[in-house]
Amino acid sequence: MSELTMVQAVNDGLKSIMREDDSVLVLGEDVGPKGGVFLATEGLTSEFGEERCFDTPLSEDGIVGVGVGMAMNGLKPVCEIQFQDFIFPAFDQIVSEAAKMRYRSGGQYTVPMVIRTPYGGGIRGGLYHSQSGEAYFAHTAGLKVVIPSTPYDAKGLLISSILDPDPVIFMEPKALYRAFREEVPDGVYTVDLSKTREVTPGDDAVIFCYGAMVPVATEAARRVKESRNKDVRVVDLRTLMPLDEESVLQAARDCGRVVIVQEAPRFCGYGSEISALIAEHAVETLEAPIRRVAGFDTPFPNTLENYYLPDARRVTDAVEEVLDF
Amino acid sequence: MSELTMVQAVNDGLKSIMREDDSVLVLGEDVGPKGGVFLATEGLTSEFGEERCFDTPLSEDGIVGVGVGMAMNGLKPVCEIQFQDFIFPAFDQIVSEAAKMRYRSGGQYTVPMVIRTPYGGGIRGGLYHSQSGEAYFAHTAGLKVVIPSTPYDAKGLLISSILDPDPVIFMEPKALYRAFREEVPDGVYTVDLSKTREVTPGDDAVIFCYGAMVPVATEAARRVKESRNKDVRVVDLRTLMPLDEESVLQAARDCGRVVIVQEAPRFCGYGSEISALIAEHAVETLEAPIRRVAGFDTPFPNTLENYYLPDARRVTDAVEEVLDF
Amino acid sequence: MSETLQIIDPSGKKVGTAPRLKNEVMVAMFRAMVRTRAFDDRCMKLQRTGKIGFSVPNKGIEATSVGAAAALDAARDWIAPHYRDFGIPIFHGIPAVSMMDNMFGNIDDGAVGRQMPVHFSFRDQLNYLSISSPLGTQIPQAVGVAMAMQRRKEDGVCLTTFGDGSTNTLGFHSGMNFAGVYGAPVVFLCQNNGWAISCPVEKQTASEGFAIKGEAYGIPGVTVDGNDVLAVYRVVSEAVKRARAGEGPTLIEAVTFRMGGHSTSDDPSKYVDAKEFEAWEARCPLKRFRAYLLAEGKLTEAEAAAIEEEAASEMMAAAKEAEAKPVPPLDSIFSDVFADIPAHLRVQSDFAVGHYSSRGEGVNEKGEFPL
Amino acid sequence: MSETLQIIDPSGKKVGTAPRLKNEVMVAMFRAMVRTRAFDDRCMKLQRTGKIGFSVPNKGIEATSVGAAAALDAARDWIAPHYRDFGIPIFHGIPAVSMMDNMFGNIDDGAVGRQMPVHFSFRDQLNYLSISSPLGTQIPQAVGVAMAMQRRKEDGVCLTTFGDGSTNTLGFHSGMNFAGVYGAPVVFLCQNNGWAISCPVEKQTASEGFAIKGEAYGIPGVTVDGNDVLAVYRVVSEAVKRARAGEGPTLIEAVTFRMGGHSTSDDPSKYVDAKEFEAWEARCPLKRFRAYLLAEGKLTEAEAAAIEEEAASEMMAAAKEAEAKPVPPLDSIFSDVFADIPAHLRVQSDFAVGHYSSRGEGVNEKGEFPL
Ligand SMILES: Cc1ncc(C[n+]2csc(CCOP(=O)(O)OP(=O)(O)O)c2C)c(N)n1
Ligand SMILES: Cc1ncc(C[n+]2csc(CCOP(=O)(O)OP(=O)(O)O)c2C)c(N)n1
Ligand SMILES: [Mg+2]
Ligand SMILES: [Mg+2]
Repeated sequence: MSELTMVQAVNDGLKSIMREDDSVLVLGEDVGPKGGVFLATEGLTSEFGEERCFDTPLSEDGIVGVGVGMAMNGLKPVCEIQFQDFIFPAFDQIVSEAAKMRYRSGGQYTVPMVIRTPYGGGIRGGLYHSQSGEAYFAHTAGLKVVIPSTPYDAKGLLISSILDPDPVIFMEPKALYRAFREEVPDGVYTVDLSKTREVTPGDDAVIFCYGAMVPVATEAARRVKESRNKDVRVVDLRTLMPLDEESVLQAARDCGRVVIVQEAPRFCGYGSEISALIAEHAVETLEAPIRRVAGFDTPFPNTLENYYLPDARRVTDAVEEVLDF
Repeated sequence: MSELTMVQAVNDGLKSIMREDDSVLVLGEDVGPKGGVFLATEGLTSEFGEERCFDTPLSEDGIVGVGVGMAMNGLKPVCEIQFQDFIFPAFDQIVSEAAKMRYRSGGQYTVPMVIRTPYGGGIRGGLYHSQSGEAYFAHTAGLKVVIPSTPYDAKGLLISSILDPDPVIFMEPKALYRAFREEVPDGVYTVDLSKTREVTPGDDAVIFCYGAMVPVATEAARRVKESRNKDVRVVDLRTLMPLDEESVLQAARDCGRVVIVQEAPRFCGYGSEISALIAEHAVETLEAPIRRVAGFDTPFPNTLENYYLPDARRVTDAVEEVLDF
Repeated sequence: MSETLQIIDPSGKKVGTAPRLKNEVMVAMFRAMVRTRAFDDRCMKLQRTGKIGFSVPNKGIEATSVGAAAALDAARDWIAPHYRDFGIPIFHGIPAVSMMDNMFGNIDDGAVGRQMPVHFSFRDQLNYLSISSPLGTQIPQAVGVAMAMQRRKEDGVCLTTFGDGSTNTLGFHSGMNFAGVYGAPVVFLCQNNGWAISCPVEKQTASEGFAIKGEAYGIPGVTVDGNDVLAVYRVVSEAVKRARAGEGPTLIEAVTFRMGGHSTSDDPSKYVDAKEFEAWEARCPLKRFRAYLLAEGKLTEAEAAAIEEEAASEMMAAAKEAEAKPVPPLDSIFSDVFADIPAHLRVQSDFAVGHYSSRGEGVNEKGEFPL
Repeated sequence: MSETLQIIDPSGKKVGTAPRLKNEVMVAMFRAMVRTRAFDDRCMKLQRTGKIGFSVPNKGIEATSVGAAAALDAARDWIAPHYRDFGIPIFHGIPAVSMMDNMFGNIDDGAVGRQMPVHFSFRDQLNYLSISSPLGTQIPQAVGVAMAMQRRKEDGVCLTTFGDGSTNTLGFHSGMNFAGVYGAPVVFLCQNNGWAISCPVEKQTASEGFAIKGEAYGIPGVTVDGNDVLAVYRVVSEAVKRARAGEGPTLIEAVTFRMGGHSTSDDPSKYVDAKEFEAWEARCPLKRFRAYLLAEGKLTEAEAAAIEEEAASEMMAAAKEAEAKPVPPLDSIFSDVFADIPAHLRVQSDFAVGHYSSRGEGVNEKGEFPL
């Protein structure tokens, strides 16, 4: 057990599994001696050697394409894309290849690969160091999409993702990398994919969220308890695809009032699917409109980033709205 | 006036605007002497010369990247991507560049460009000649997304898109390219973007759809009139972004029962946004769950494509369900 | 432009030093070329008669495919193939019916009827990666496959094939560069068949041929007569030898010609001059190798004729057999998306099976593939 | 590897034929280099004192940027820039305060505070495209800009600059190939500064330098001492001349060194040997050109010193002025997504303005940029 930040937990997760499984290796830009721009891969090259953690040329298409090939031939590559904003040159390898390989080969070839990438706002990164693209991947059949919100989950979900037989897009909320510390077990442990986590109990309303919006939603729930004396359940989705749809619907039925929070732009965002699921399968239990609190439908600004990102106040207002409806 | 198929109307639209506006030019793979694999650009090189309609090397990134540069320097490029399935190598130029150029330069540089691409099923194209990726683009702030469903709209919307000051992803439902003919005016005319089209009137239920699903939905409405004697309104969204949200909400309020149809996989698809909009702004007027009829959450199959694609029967069942709720 | 290696000239005369090959191997190569042509002919007929939806003419590429295939050891080597390469699985003993299963997309198709025809994938007899429609994606994958063997200190090699047009894809640029940097045991084989659908090579790139593109990645480039099966065999064997010895990748340009349309949906008369076809017909890889084998006394006219007849009837029989097989089951739409079928796909699968077995009416007619 | 053109050696001695340049032009080039260094120094100080969030050290690149800039005609030429290129706008008379506006992301920033620092874009005085973080995307755009001029029979040229690492992006591959095929009037200038963040060039590619990569696209490649402003001026001028004359594109590799971290968030001591910095300090582009100008009698010590002092105080004043300006208005989040603000953004804008003007509490603290 040790007290780790999320980025330390990611680093510990990589080391722990690499010690037990020789087939796991890490590749990406600056992941070697520098240890990655956020230090998530610090110490890997010195411990495991260049063969198992190495810097690549500046080509996301190459990182993922080579990773797909390695995965088809017995390795478990963990590709790092330095910022999620820079994943698009690899979009073809991800969407056309990694996602469809098992399907198009009738299971003859499979891609047990993880693509780790920091996403989201909070570091004054402007248009290209702040984006949240989870909806692109969740809409692509054949990909799993995982987003942790705590150090404990980050390590356990990452190891589960590495051991998973299918490609996983593992998105790390960079705003939480060093936001707080938490007790994290030593060595290998897993956290099941496709299970949501109840952060706070309650049945007056439910907030669905993930990643960096989890602490924001939790703070909002606390404020609503104060302002309205209502118990708001906060659900951390954790695995966006395959989503545990039943637990989402159950929470909506239990509470009858729903707010969904995401950093990404609202339109066609991941939250739209959560809303649509409820409107299709639990609409009769709703006591209020389903409110979405999301990034605005614009590119991500820089100077005004904190007016773009949903915060506890915006979420609190939305929850009070559905409660007062 | 002449009776044209949709692909002929696209061809006529390109010729008509190119005759009036020298700054319009066409580039893409096989768009020259061959006239494009669907013949949408037939005769352009012979009428306008290689300077204004030319074959490019096999690089979607190059087609779009060069198009962005031309658009920033006074031209109005119309890029053809041979199949929407092959647009992903250009995803970075589309999402990172074309979509964000005006924003990140404070309007100093703009990208009046159209990317035409055939999408959707119906030709036994299997995994990679059948996809419907509209949600990827509609979620990307800075892009307009247009999908016609008739020859008349195809020509008018294409010309409006070419004259639009911002980048437009113009997705052509290949299943409708030669499905039927319609009277199409000669020369230049426009159909406004961001306006939905009421295909059939009715206020017992509404079906929201676009592209190749419009005739499917229309046939379903006809069947429901027979089976239930109910009047089902069919709304062709036509411009997916910027969407005329008000007219969507009004139709939902008028009818109280909603079905959304798309070929694309259900999860995080475009239809999810339509459902979420209604659940957020018109939920109190709903008399039934919002049903989505969509492609399954799998890659696109080949032999069994007709069991994957929504058809009139699947849509009819869904409409009857919401009517009987 | 590095000059082009040729061992047998178009008339079948030996003009270079032939690689040392056992007679039975040379005959096996000839047989594979003949069977490749026969498989191609059969598929064209099946498409014309509407029994399959699509095929990709392989006429003209037989020497390049078979010469390269013969240089590989199926037991340890891997192939990341282009779609225009029937000769590779055929040489390595993939049964014609397994390939026909894919052309028909039936229940025994390795792709379970999910892919279009000519999108093969094989695993048991041959490490032959699943063919993808998006071009060039197999190239960095080949490098990854090779780097995995490199890390395990195996001496396997990965051959990747692609067309001239495909050299402009992302995958060519990233795959070649990674292979150069890591010295991966990969052989890059560019089939320069003159065209990318309707785009001629001179509109595809301004470089002096394709072998020279290796310079940009520190990878040696070689040009070979792609219609000369022995020349192709030799350059690929040498590249494989280098790769096995840990001496790194090689880029090979095989100069050949697409003796037909891009696909069954394409009409080349719109853009290819008929004279070009005539000129290249005279360089036919089969006639050439046949003449050589007869001249060298490796094969008699009667034996050659027998091989040709067998091949034709073999492919007809294979087509009949594949055609008779049922389509994949409806629930195959939902398997292989993930290793396990998640809850939401289970629901969709149950719906589909229930819906389509209960509904009275059938499903729409199928469309036609334009390219 | 084509040998490297040098005109002034590190000591300032003339070792090649200098281009014919008026004195005032050479002095203007020197002044631009000095101001570039001063702008860079000031930005580093602003970042260290927490007044701006981020900067990209330009120390060492001054000769490459200014030498290239001086070869262009701002009236007709275009620039598709790399982010490490302060010298280009500075040489062409963009006011330092306009650049500082971007470093602070204030209301006068050309990017309206939407981009990170060092992401300039200028239009009125200079066709200087908006800098993008995603690498290499400017390269095919430069080709499109050039092809537009080609079609209008204008004689303008587009210069695009990028780093050594950026040669592995999609954009380099597609842009170079299109330029070769269409003979577009583009000058490709690769700043080989030895590193891509922590990745040294030998891990970036196995090719013999970067100029040779032109071979893959039929584009001539030239290598030049990137710390020799006159040599850079000459090769870029020649490339511009060729392009104007319709003779097509050129790839230039400028060999230089990144005299610091990748950015203010990077610590190079982790991966760059201190000796390398010493070795390159001895080849400092400013010292070199200064010594040359003094030796040639184009400039006196006193004049040089005056230029250096002016530059320092100019940049301090520019920073003060930019710092004093307000941030962009809240509703600037919603403009420039499209030419007109669509209904849904109007709604979001009204909400934001209402919400943030009414709410009592402020907004969260800002985070820190790691790279
Ligand atoms: C990324 C991508 N873009 C476009 C296409 C459409 N397409 C299919 S084959 C082809 C031409 C390929 O030419 P080449 O690489 O020379 O192979 P050949 O067909 O000549 O064997 C094109 C453009 C595709 N399959 N993938
Ligand atoms: C597509 C993409 N991938 C990764 C990054 C992150 N990144 C920013 S700068 C940089 C290194 C660039 O090296 P080089 O092209 O040599 O330019 P230099 O910084 O040396 O001037 C990287 C990897 C990016 N900006 N874009
Ligand atoms: Mg070809
Ligand atoms: Mg560099």
